[in-house]
Amino acid sequence: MATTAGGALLGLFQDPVKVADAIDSLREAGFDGSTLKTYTDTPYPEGAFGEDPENHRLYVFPFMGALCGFSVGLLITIGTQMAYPLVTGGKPILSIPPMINVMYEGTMLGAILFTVLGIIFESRLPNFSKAPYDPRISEGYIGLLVSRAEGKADVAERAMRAAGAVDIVTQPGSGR
Amino acid sequence: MTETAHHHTVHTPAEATRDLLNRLTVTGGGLLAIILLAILAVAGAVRLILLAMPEPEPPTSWGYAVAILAFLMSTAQAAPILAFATRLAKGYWGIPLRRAADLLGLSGLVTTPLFIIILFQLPDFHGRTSTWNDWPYAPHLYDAVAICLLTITNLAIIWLTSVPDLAAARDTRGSRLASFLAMGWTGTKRRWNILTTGTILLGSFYLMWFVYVHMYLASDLAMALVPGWHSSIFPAYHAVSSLQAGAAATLLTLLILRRLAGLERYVGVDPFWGASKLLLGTSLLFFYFTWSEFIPMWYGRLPYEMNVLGVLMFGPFLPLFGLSFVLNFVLPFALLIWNPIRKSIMGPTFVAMLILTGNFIDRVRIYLSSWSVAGPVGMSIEVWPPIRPPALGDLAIIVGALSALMLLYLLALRVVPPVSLWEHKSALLLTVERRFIKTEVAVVAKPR
Amino acid sequence: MAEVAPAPGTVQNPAGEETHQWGMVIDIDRCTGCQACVIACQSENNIPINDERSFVQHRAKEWIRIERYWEGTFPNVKARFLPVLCQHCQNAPCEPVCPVYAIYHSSDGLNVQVYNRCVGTRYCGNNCQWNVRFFNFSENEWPEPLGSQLNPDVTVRTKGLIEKCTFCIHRIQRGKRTEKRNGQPLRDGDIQPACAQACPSDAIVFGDWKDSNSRINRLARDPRHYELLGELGAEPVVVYLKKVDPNAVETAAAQRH
Amino acid sequence: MQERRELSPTKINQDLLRFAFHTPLWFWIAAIVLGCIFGAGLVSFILMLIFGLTLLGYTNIQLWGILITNFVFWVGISHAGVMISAILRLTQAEWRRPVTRAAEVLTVFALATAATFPLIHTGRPWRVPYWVFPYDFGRGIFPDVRSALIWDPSAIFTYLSSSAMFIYVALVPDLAIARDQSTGWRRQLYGLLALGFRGTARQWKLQTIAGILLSGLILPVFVSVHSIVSWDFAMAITPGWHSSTFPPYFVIGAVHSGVSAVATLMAILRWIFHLEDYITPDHFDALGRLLLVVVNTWLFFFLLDMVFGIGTRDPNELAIWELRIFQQPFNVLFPVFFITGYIIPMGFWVFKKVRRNIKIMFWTSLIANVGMWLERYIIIVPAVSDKRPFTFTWIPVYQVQPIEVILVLASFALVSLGVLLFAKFFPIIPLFDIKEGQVLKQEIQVGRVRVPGIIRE
Repeated sequence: MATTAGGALLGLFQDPVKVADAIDSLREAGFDGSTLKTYTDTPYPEGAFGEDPENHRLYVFPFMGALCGFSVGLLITIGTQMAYPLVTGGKPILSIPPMINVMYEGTMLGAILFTVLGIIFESRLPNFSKAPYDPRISEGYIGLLVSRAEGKADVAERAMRAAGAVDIVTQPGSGR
Repeated sequence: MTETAHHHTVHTPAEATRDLLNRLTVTGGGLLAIILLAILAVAGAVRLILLAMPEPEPPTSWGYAVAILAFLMSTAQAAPILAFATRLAKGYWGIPLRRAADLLGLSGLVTTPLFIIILFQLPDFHGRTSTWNDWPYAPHLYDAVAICLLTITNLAIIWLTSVPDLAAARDTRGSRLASFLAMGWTGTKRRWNILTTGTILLGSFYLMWFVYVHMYLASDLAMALVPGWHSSIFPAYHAVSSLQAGAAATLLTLLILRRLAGLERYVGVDPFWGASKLLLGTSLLFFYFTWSEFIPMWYGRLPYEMNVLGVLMFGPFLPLFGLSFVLNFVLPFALLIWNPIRKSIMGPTFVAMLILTGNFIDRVRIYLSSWSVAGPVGMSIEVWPPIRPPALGDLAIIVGALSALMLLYLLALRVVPPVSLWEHKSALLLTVERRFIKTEVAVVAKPR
Repeated sequence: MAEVAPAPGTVQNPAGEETHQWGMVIDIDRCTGCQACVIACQSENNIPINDERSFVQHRAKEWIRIERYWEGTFPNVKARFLPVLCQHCQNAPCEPVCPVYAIYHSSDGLNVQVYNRCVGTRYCGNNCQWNVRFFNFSENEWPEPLGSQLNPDVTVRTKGLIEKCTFCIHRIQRGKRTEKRNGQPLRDGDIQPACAQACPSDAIVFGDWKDSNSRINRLARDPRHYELLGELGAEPVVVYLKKVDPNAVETAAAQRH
Repeated sequence: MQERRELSPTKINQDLLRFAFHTPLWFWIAAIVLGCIFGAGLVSFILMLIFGLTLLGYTNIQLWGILITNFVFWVGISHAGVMISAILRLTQAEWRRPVTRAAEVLTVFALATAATFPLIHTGRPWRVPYWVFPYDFGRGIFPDVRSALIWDPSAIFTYLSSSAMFIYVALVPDLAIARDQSTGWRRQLYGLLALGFRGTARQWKLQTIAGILLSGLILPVFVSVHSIVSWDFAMAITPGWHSSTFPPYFVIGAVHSGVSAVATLMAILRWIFHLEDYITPDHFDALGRLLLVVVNTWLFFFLLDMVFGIGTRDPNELAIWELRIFQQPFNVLFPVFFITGYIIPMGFWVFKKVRRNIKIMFWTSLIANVGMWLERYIIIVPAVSDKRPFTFTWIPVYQVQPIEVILVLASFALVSLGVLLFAKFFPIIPLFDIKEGQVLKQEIQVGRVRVPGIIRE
């Protein structure tokens, strides 16, 4: 049967256990774990389908962000006080305690901003891919995407149907 | 599906009962320790009486005695609140540390007499700005009553939460004392309900008395003695830093029990992991409250408040302030933001030791300084008092108080098991590891 | 600070060491409460006329005002008067709370309000314990022909900003200019704000704390000296001299028994 | 402790996306009414621009009043979001699932509304840029970081942008669901916003971590915001304001009013969107128990502030407290505030029956917020109306002008309108979170009874 350019096809399941079985049999059929992706409409406990473990470097981002935010805060607070050296209330020209308040906010803003960017980046978004997709996934169906299946498409399809796929989608998704 | 008990403890309730109850026998080393501690405690008590009885010495010589009092009240006597919190939140992770924390409350038996003695060393309150506007018998009567209630409440908690274990001891080992204390307990449904509700009620009472006592410990034994010091956040700071130190004290005790009493099967990494999050949060709160006290004074530049800053933070006591700031906030924060450190047994315990040290230094800073200026009454302090190094007598009191606490603890461990047996069993019932599709997950059930 | 005079050193001057530290001494004993200073200030500094409505609304603007206190009970009742104006504190509470540097402490010890920069958060007004800062709730207007007698040296403030006593800074500036032009230093009393100039009983004296034998320094050595709300540690540069109570001894004795 | 309901994903989609796809008549009516009230506020702001602040009831020493009170009130409400979602996420409280997003949305709109008040409250709003940003390098005119009014915008900006980003991150999966369920321009819009999210294992893993991590990061911001707001007052040496306990006192008060506001909001959502299956009495029970802890902590700090304020025996401080409690008009407001702010909530919420009765919870939480609004008024207004004893400043009557009332009402309208519009275009209840709860729920057999349990990672 005709598969998409990427040679990807998507199996739709209703029972999570069957997805796990499908992944097993696909592995036996010689599909590398990295080519198998599950689509769900809600998080399942990690490794529930026996998929490959995902590792990420999200924890680096907040620290980078905090560093940037802190230095920006430092620059602004020191800069404004130094560039316009006026005495107010007999306080020193470079008053540390007020700076700490502002720098704190800067640090936290940087950390959070970078974390959000990190989340989007690490989840590989935005990604308007043309790989097969089916709206039914948002209704509780579980999709199993087999990518790079050129030539072995029918093998994959048979494996998934055997495992209990209710449907196989091959036409490319709309991207969005 | 296969079900196995969670909590690193692959054993049946019956095993746990037998195992834990067999630890209630006195060993040789234990006896030796008890005798040694008793001697030290008596020495401390003698020194204290000498200091108080013949002709009371001036307040300035009481700084360290007050400091150790505040230290015990902020660490050991704060621990039961941790147990209460985990009971209130139905947090299973806290079960292994509840008994250890509750027993630390026995320090009330040490602090109560100490507190009352010290109350009568207070200089005349007339002309000082205290929250008691010359009430009759203030503050002595009310503070004394409050701390007595605190201690009694804790004893009640210890008794109530150990009744089922005592009953078990009665049934399995036929211990006389246990059977007397168990008061004929049998685990009927009604009694279990009373037990659980009563524990929560007593816990909330304990929290209330704790906050009240610390409010007046801070205001009568410290703030009232320093002219111009009325920062309304200080009592809250005192209570919060005490919660931090209380959690720390619990962890340290828990580790020692784990090692000495061989509780590896019962005390896993969970209590340390869970409590480490509390330590992290409270160390942030430590900074928050310190900062909130400092910055209005610094900003307002009112002469008498600058004076207070000088006496407490930036005068001769700066080293102590800086040290406690590092030990109570900087290091705990820097260490505990890392999950690998949090999710270990040694990591949180190490941080706990830092915090305990820091808390002691902090209490010395607060009370030594404020009792050193206790003399003159007026809006201004001519000279910021210097740090007085502890004399031998002070050390005797400090060591005596600590060893008295340990003594009580050891004695208590002869009567009740170091881990709350019945709560441990309930956890065995309600947490299981289960197979979910392809992976092992922990399932936690919380009865309504 | 020294006995009375605020030590100039307490304020760092980025603009370098200043030769002047302006200040004022007000002798309550001499004050008759005649309000001449108030009127002089009003006309000198283009302060709008306070009509009845503005008083009712508590929005009257008096850069210098006469506080009046009644002592004793009728019939033997005494009136005490206390002229209050901006104290130009060296640790002014109003200064650091301004988010836009609209208030700063000038190098010659003045608490300067920069009308251009003021956005009108009014925090300074909240934090001034002497209540000498005034907010322009609406545009200032003068009934004709008073509009044509406005002082050209002083700006007319628009609505929505805070204004206050400047120690007649325009006169100080003029004095400095003449000092520069003539080359010889100012003599004590060359510069006089409107209130001091107008005071018939010479109760208000303006001068330079740096000039050790200026009149204010001499007057301030008087044991009667005190600072208004001095306990706040704001270090005002305005020094008051207590009222002499002719029958203080009797009252003291009365209090003792 | 969740009531167990079997909800199929399809049903969840239909229930929670219905309002986003279909527009009932009442929406138009509500939107127009709220819009009109907001318009009135806009008009009165323009009047203030033209005639100056003479339209307000302020006096020469009563320089701050209702508008600042309202600012503090809304900042307080804005603490609902993080309180609920962050703390409950960190403690893995199961009942958080339907509550979080509504709370966060309330945060954002309340905070945005709050932020407008100091600006329209200034004498010359058109010069506000001088205040908030160091932009005028040419003339070297910068904000003065020594002022608490600079810490304030920085904190609010941080909090506002953080919680907005937080909402978006947690919204992406639901946008994906909405994309799949919708057609036409909606599909295009949601598809664009969803960034092509498809729910791979990796994406879900990061989504889960994001919830925890961002919560942990926003919590310190959340505490700092209201502390800094409180320092707007505590930094002043004005008696009654210069109190070091203000930061925690304000924060816990904010949590009190914020969580009460969430309870009110949940009740409203439940009624107008018929979410009986999602927002159950259990949630109000849990909210009520949380509020019990909060309200008593609040009482502790309130007493600290009062006891140690009076304990100073400083005559001016005492005068302020006397004014706050015994003098006109506060001798009326103070009891009202304490009864509505503490006694009524405490008295009602201790009873489980009441906590599980949604009507009563709605009204009591509303009343609690009346009390908290008055609390701010009583903290802020008296302190400046009698700062120091001068004859010039005998306590002036602060007559609240209609325009101030209109502005306050407009602020309420603005927040409600914002939440309503958000709910119109996006799911206000997180679908994927509800579905996760359905997936993770388990049971443990103990003897005869099956105890409801949940999977914990």
